[in-house]
Amino acid sequence: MIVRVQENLFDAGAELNSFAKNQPTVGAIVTFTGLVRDVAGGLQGMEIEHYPGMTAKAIEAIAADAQNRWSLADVLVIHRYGTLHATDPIMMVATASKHRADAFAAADFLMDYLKSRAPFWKKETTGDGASWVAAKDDDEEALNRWS
Amino acid sequence: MIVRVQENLFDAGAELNSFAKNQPTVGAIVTFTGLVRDVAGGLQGMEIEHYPGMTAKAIEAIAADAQNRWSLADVLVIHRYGTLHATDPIMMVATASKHRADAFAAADFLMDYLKSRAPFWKKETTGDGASWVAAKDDDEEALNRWS
Amino acid sequence: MDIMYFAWVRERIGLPKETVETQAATVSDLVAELVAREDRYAAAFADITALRVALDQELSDFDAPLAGVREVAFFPPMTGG
Amino acid sequence: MDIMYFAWVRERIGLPKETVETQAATVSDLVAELVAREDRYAAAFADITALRVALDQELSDFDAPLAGVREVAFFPPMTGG
Repeated sequence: MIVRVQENLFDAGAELNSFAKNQPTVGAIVTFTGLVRDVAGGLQGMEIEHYPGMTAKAIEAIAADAQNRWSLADVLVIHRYGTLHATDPIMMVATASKHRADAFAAADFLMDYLKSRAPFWKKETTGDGASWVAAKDDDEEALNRWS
Repeated sequence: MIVRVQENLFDAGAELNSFAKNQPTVGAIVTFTGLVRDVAGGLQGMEIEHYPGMTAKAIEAIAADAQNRWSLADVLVIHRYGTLHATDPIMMVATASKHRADAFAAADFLMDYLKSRAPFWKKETTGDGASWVAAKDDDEEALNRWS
Repeated sequence: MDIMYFAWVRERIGLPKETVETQAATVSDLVAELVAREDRYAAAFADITALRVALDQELSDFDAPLAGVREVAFFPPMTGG
Repeated sequence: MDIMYFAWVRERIGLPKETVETQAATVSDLVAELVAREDRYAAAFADITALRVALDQELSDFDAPLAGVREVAFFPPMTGG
């Protein structure tokens, strides 16, 4: 399991390749990459705040839960904080498994939990000013799929 | 929609990056990469046969079906044929959407259909000789999830 | 009519493609004609449930009529992905 | 006891962290003490259903006891991913 919480930009393609290279006996790699979406009127920037003492621990607990639920050879989670710009990658999840169903389910699960259970908060600045992104009811409901 | 059926090796990371670069208003990219799995005793090679007149058409029909079912900004499918070696990428699917649930569902759907409905056949050569990979009942059942 | 064979069907029959003259009304009728020809066809078509058929490059089934069809392909279940 | 605030909770209260002396038995009791202090706390805690709480860096809830807890954090629902 690799968990990285970082301010720096990362290269999603390079991460996929180095993750895959370490999995010689695995047939299936699923990745999710979250990008800063440009919005109507133009996004001037996104600020991601996090809770440093809790973030890595919370992500590791979520990734360990995924490893208990599915047969995974490896899991990668990268999540950025700080100042981001339109089209930047925000975060990435990768799962490796012999079975594609496990790789898909685990990546989907990781995303649902990271969205609502890892201590990150997004603030978007547009021409209309800065505002905190609100959590969606959908995101909370998505967690029920896994219980 | 981009569909490529090719003999040449491809770079999954570079494909992810160029796919993502073309999606400025999209937040979610999901990829599946299928790798040639090394087997116990050592895989000497994999031969993938396909039906040239049918392959691209079949994949395009599957990708169009995915685009009808979910809200997708773009879909990429790459599938190789010919001689492959252990740890080579065999194929890759990428989906881009504003909504992560759509990107995940569409990639999962594409894999199920490509597995059982695109005209490719794998033959593995190991120390024990060469044999055609058998289709799994699981793969056929997986299609029922989408009907 | 062109007939194509893939994977182990091709190997058992010993060729990838052939052109036949046939009045077969359906795919099943065509299979019966081929099986009657030679043992290698009988071996390839021994278990029809293990095979798939495409008509003019679209998946079809063994009951389908052949009227107007130019290309028939026989192969085992696909194993792409 | 250290109290931390994140996102708009931090902005409304006007500081990221403070250390308080408290005998509050539960998170709710602590919130009541803070709200009684100053308007900016009352504004931040006006709707408790819009908030989450972590005790010693684990998600918890407002009924949880504070005995032995060293760090309490208040924040809105997370929006990672």
